[in-house]
Amino acid sequence: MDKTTLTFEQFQPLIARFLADCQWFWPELLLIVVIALLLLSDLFLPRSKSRNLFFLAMLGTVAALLLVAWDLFRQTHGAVLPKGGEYPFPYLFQGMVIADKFAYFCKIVVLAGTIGVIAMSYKEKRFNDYTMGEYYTLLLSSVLGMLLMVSATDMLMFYLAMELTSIPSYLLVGYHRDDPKGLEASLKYIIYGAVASGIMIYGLSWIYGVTGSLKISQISLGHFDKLFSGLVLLMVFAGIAYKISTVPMQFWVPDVYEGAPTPVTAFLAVTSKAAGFAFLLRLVHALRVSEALPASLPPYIFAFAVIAALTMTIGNFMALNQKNVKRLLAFSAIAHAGYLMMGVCVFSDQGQTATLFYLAGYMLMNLGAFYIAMIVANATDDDNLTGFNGLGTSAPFFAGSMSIMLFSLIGIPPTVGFVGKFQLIASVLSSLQTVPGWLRLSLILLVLIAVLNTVVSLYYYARILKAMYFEESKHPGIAPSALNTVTVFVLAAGTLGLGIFFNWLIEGAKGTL
Amino acid sequence: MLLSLAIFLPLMAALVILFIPARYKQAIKIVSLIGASLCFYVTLHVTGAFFSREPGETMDHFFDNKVEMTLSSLKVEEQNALRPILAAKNFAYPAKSVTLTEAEQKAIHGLKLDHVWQQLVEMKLASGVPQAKKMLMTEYYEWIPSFNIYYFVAVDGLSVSLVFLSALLGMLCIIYSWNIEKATKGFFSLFLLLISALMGVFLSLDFFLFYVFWEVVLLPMYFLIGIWGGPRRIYAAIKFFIYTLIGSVLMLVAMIALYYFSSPQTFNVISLMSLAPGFSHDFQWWIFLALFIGFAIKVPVFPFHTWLPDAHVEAPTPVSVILAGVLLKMGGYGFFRFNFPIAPSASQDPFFVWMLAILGVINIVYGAFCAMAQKDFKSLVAYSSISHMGYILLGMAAFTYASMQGAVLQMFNHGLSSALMFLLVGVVYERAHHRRIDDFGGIGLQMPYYTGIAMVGFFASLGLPGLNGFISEIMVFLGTYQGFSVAPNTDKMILLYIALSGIVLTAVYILWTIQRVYMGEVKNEHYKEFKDINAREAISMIPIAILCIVLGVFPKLILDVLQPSVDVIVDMMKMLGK
Amino acid sequence: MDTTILISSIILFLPLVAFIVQIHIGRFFKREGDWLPTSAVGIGLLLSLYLFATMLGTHPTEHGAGLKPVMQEWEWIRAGSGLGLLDIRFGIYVDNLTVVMLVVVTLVSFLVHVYSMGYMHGEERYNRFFAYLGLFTFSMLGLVLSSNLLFVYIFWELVGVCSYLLIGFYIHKDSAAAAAKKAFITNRVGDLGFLIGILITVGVAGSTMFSDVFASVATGMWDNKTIHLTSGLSVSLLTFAGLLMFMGPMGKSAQFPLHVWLPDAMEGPTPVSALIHAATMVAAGVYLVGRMFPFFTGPGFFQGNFFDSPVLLSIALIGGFTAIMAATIAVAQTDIKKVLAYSTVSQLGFMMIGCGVGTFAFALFHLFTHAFFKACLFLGAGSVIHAIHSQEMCDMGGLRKKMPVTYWTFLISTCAIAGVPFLSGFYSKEGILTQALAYAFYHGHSPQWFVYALPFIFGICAAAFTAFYMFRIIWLTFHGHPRDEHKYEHAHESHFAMAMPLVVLSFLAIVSAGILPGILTGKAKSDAHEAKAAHAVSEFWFVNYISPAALVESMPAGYEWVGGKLQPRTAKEQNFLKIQESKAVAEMHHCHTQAHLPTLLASIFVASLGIFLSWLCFLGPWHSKNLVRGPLKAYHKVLVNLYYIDWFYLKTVVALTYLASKICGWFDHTVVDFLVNMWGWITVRTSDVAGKVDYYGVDGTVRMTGAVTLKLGQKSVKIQTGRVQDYIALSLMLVVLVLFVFMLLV
Amino acid sequence: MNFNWLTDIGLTHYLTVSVVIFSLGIAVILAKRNAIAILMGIELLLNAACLNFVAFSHFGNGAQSGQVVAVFIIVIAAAEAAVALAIIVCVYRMFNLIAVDQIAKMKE
Repeated sequence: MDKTTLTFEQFQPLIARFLADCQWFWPELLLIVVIALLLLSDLFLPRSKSRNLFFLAMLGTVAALLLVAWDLFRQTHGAVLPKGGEYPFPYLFQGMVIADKFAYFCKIVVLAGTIGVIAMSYKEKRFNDYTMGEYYTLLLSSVLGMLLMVSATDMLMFYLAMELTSIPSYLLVGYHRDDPKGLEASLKYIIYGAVASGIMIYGLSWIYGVTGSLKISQISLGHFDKLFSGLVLLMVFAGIAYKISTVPMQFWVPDVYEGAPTPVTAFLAVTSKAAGFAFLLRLVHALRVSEALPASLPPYIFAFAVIAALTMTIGNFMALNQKNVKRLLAFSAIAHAGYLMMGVCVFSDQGQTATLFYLAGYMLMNLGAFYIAMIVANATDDDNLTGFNGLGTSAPFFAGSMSIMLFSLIGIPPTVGFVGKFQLIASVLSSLQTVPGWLRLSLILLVLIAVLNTVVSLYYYARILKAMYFEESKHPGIAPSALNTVTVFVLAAGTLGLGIFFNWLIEGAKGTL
Repeated sequence: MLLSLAIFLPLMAALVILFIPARYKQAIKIVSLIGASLCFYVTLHVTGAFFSREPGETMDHFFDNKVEMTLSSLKVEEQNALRPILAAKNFAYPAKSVTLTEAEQKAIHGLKLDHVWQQLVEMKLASGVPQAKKMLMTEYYEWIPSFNIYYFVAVDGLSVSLVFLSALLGMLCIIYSWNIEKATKGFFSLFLLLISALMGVFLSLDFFLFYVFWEVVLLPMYFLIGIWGGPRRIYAAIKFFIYTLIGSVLMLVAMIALYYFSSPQTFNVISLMSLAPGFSHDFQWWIFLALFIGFAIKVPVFPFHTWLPDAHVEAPTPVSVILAGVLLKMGGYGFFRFNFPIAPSASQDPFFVWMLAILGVINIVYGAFCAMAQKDFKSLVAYSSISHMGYILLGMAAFTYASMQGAVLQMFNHGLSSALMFLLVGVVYERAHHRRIDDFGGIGLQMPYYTGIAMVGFFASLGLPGLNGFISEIMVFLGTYQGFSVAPNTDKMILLYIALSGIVLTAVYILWTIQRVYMGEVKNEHYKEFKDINAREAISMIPIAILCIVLGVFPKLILDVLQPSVDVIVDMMKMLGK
Repeated sequence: MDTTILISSIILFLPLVAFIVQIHIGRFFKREGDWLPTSAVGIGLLLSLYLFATMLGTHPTEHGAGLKPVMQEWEWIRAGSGLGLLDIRFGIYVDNLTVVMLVVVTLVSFLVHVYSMGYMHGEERYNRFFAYLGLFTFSMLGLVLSSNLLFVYIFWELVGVCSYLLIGFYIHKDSAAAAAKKAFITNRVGDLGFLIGILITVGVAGSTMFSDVFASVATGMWDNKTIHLTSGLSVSLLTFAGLLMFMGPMGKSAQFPLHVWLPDAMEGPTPVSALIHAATMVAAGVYLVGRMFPFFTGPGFFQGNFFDSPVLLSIALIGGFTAIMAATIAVAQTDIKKVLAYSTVSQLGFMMIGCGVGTFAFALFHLFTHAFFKACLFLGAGSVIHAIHSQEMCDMGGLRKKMPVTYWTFLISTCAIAGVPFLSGFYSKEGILTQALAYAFYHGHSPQWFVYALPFIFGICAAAFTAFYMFRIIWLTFHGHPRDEHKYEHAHESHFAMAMPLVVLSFLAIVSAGILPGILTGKAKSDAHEAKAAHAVSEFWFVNYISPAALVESMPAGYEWVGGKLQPRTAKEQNFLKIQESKAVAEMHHCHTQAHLPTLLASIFVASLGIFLSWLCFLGPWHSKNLVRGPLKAYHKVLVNLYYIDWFYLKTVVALTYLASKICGWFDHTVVDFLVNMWGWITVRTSDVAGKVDYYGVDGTVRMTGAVTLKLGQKSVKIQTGRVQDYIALSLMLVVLVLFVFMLLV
Repeated sequence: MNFNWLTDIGLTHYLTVSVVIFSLGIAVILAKRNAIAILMGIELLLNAACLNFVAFSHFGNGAQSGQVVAVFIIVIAAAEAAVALAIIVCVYRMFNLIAVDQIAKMKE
């Protein structure tokens, strides 16, 4: 077994390259430091003070976000780039991780979402009697996992990143130890998640076996038997689908979203979905670029289109009769995953920019919706829709911003939701010209299904509007708090503003191609 | 600058109102009145341009200068790269498509001038279109370059009448709703938002901008009906919302398909008109159908009309005045601005001509019969609106100068007469707090001055000569007869005769209502002490009544405004027809 | 601006100004502003009399006596250009016929204004009544003066609305409201036909001007155009348009199928009945037939042959049948105003016979004379009603001594209408009957000669019945012993304001045809010889001025667009508007002279028979034997129920419309209301109950789609069982499903 | 040269064994009611994947990275097991039963 053993000389350039690569890894490193600090501080701080660990966590995330922005700025303005090693610059650490514009865009989205989630966690009433140290540690480690997942170009790295994201979130879901719903949710979540990642890694093993390497760019299953390549890719997709909650693996979503504390639900709904879609987009891009598959793309397009259609329809129809607000927003999250899948399924650059744009927009509006749902739940201790009754009169600001969020979720023009959905439909319609005949019909059908789902979705979103504005009932009113008002204002202004001046975001998303 | 002012003035007033604390009700009302009247004042200026000798720069000059300006702002070598290519292309009216050869593509891409080229082509195409010669006060700013979306706003005869109508009715409704006490701040800000969205719909010429304003109209209406409405208001509000949303999502798909299938991909409606003949017939067919359904729901055409009676019965009076007066015209306006110019060969397709004619006749006759069967005063007026909108469809099916102009005039006239009728119903509702027609009686004696105006309102909608309803009806009939006596569609003449029976049916249900409400014995004592209309109601009703009479006696006033822009649509179609 | 045009526009717009001022601030003037409209119409009357005098005074040229027609036009609606041009112009056209009609309208309207000052004194909405009268006069004058068929239609409808307002004046009376509605809707049905006629004419002639319409008939634009209604039957377009256009006059002048509104219109105050149902509104129909006579006759008109047009034949038959039917009904009525109403319908039938058989001149002459004595009758009846406060003849009786002035004026007018010789009614009715008999002789040899004889037969019988029921009124109201003592004491002669019009009208009833022709004809004959007038000069002044030739020949050429401005068309020689002599004219002249004597004798005999019979039944020996209960019971019952026509309409047309509206209302509410009714909580709860299929049926397709969607939503949520293992199983199943789909396609 | 299935253990044998283990894992997860049994099933899945990686890295032309992945999988399996057991303990303390199909209060 004469596998080459590396001599020190050969080893030295690798270390140099490794150290150079670390220059581009600051946000993640900073997070690791913050996580460590959080763990340590938890030991010293008394239970009552653990709440203000919030500031440390928030500081860390904001710093990470700034670092990402700084890296992006540096990269485009002639910073010294690490050389040597078989993988050119954007690939760091032997091609495991990449630091291209796509990764930076997604990192910004993930980190921005996390800032919102952290703000929510600070205000969540039920966290008052829990030590928050572990909470923030788990949260930030999960975020670290997402940052890696977003920039992973190696299937192994993706698997590790997914596990690093999932495992802390299992615990986060069950953080309220004395809440039966929470525990039940986390039990289901861990079992379901473990099975999904098990299936995925099994699929990956087959891909590794057949192609010899786990690098995404080398995945080419074109010349294999159709059944085998279809099954293997589907098993891998099963793992990703669990993360982004589309059709085959979306059954866990309602129970976990309802059971988990609201900040964690928001975290799962927004950031982990964004990371999942980011990797799926990268995978789809790799499949499209590697010449092995382009000839046989249409069946994949059709398969993803079917998945998109099924996800949308199931999400919207199941949401029709929901009483619990979080469960309703869970199904709406599934539905939105369906809309996002529409962008992915066309395998085109236009599709990718549309999906990224919608991810950013979705983060804003969904975070806002969950935030206000949490505030209302805190004020009225009633998780159901009836909690919203009479909000219009008692808290007009929050009711107004909730309406903006809901209109954006439905896809009514002046909001970012509409612009996102407009681009998704545009990407599907623009791909009509380059697609064979039989597929053109099914894509038109997909667009019609999406359009009809918008109308169906109007019904259950409008039920919240009905509760807020048309029901005459005594609403206790919401305790004024600076953080709440500021965050909700930022989110609402973002949703509305992006609805009108969204050209810069499109350019940003286009830049990631 | 005038048009943007007209659109955003009410919006600014709405924002100002948001900052006034809710308890200063009077201040809120005054601010909203100022906002609405300012907007009306600006609209008067805009309409004035159409009557003055030198109406100002038309759109084709505007675009020619803009093309020169953008070209001169480029660097020299870019200019002499672009000018020859620009000169080579053909931008005359039915310029089916403008494509670049491989070499030109590379050259432009090399100089990173793609976006500028796209803008130049769009402007050249737009200035070639005959309709551009009739458009005034053009404003053209870049909004979203990556999707070639521009803030493109202009006005011509067709839109100025509807803009004037919405500004006038907006102001009058604000005066009329002076006594709204429930959440006045919310009511007035939503109402002003509604007015500015309506102005936007009628003035915008970029499909995306039009669609944004089209949907923005939906939001305030949902809340206005839902919060301040009658007993079944929630049902009516959601029904209205869902109906219109179905229509507008179909429009969204059509809009995007148009964007991707037009060769220099554009949302600019005017340049789409120039590219429209290039689309294949069945593509135009599907686009026409999608747009038709979207607009038909708003007009309301027969199968999609069931939201209108519910929305009207439940909406508060000022809202249902705006709903009947202006919102129904958005659909009609859409046909003239989008359906015909952008899908020309599909609009001559016998299937659609038959469909328009038949649906128009059904609207007239079925609407009249349903109106007869109504117990509620407001739903009777709602069904009469459905019946009157049938004339517009008939006019469009005939597609002659007179019938098209009659249809456009019918939109304006029906706006006035139905707004007046709803105000009348509102006045009676405020006193009697119910709208069951059979329980009224003998109001004529109690409130003579009110009954006088009511007579003008009801007889205007009856189509009595000397009032505005008659002018548009007679033009539609004359035009349709001319249209249907020509070879291809002579067998539609029977439809015209059935439609003509409409004038008798309208007379029946209106006179029957007048008899039951205004004439006869006073049924219950409570009505004895009804006071006649007070200042607030009078101010909001009398201008409309005067307009009805003036336009009835002297229609030249508005026909000179409408004629150039409606005739140009028909000429464009005829030019393509050959 | 020509002087006659200026004068006529003043006559036209004065009442309109009076209406506008009166309606707004009338009640603040003294005597509630009744003097304003009256003076406006008075000035109008004076100006019309001035025009009338100029007409009579003009020297008869070879074109014919009377004014030289003048026209002035202004632009109203322009749409489109080139082939699709629609150009409607408002215009005033004045010729002999217009001047005569101006006089009739303004005179009667003025007298009614004066009369209603007295009659309506103390009424609640007094000023508003005078405002409506002003508007009515304006629209009537507009109708007569306009040069454009469409504007005739516009003023036609305005007159309809004024009659609606006036009939419904007693706003608190339910019956008045119903009558007003009935009048307007029946008129509207007539107008529908008129409108379709106009549409067809515009389609063929290209414009609505009278000159262009007649030109199109003359130059043969209508010749080969036919319209095939059902598979077999195809009718010439001109006849079809003519019949449709005649529907307008049928509605307005209450001819047979559309006459049901006139008796109910008696709900309005009596001056209104007099104004509307004696002189003016009903005359509009006859005026239109007169004005459009060349159109109704067709191309034959320009060869002088007015006797072969199917349209005119049907006009004559309808007119005849209306005359006889209305006359018979009048016999059985007890309400004095109802009798007069039916007598008007019958007299209008007469005029239609006149037009139908070809002498529209005598028809208009009869209109002219009828206006006066019928107005006098109505106003007389009004003063009787005003005196004894009841319209039923059974309350009256023996009022002769109490109300001498009313009695004598009433008697004169009754003789005039009954056709007693040497009174105006006799001459005009006799003229029509002679022409009807001549028409019968002219078509004597054709196979269906009986059909052509019908107008004359109807005419004679109607004349008989007219005499009978008119004198019945005289006997029942003025003679015999008073049936109601209380009312008899109370009766008194009406004061001057009401009596003066009666006297004037009765004087005109005598003079308007009888003596006048004697004076004028003499002069007319001499002038004619001097000017070698080609047309036969008849002894009646009226006929010289209103002849077919005068109607058409010197019609001005109208206006045209020259460089965006309206200029009068250069009067190039319009030879096609001349009436060439032809064989038919000579033949008819022969029949006419042949028919002259027999009709004279027949009409005198018939009139006296009618008078004698009515004396016999109501004052003479048969007075006691109440015939009504006895042998004539069945006929009486039929007549009282107005031949059950009203009942028939109620059962068919009205019931059908009501039923149709009920069906549409239900259909709309349940079946078509198919919006996605997701909001219906009720549907969610009840839809759970299996087997509720009927509920969906009733609930309408909308609510069903709504309910189905909700049901779907409910059922699909059930797969979230809450157990993790089910989730994993389902997921794996879905993975396999997607794989299967993927395999299926590739 | 004859290739005797029984004697020459090749790549296919490992793959068949891993497929068998994988399907057993799935069967256990779906069949057992006890949460801990399900955990065992999950472990089986991960081990099957591990086996595959090692087999491919040995027989396949790939570099030794297969075994590196196997090590990672083992580590992650351990982490997952730890967290799962922690949650199961809490669940037991709350519901004092860990029959997965009974802990299902949150449904439709």
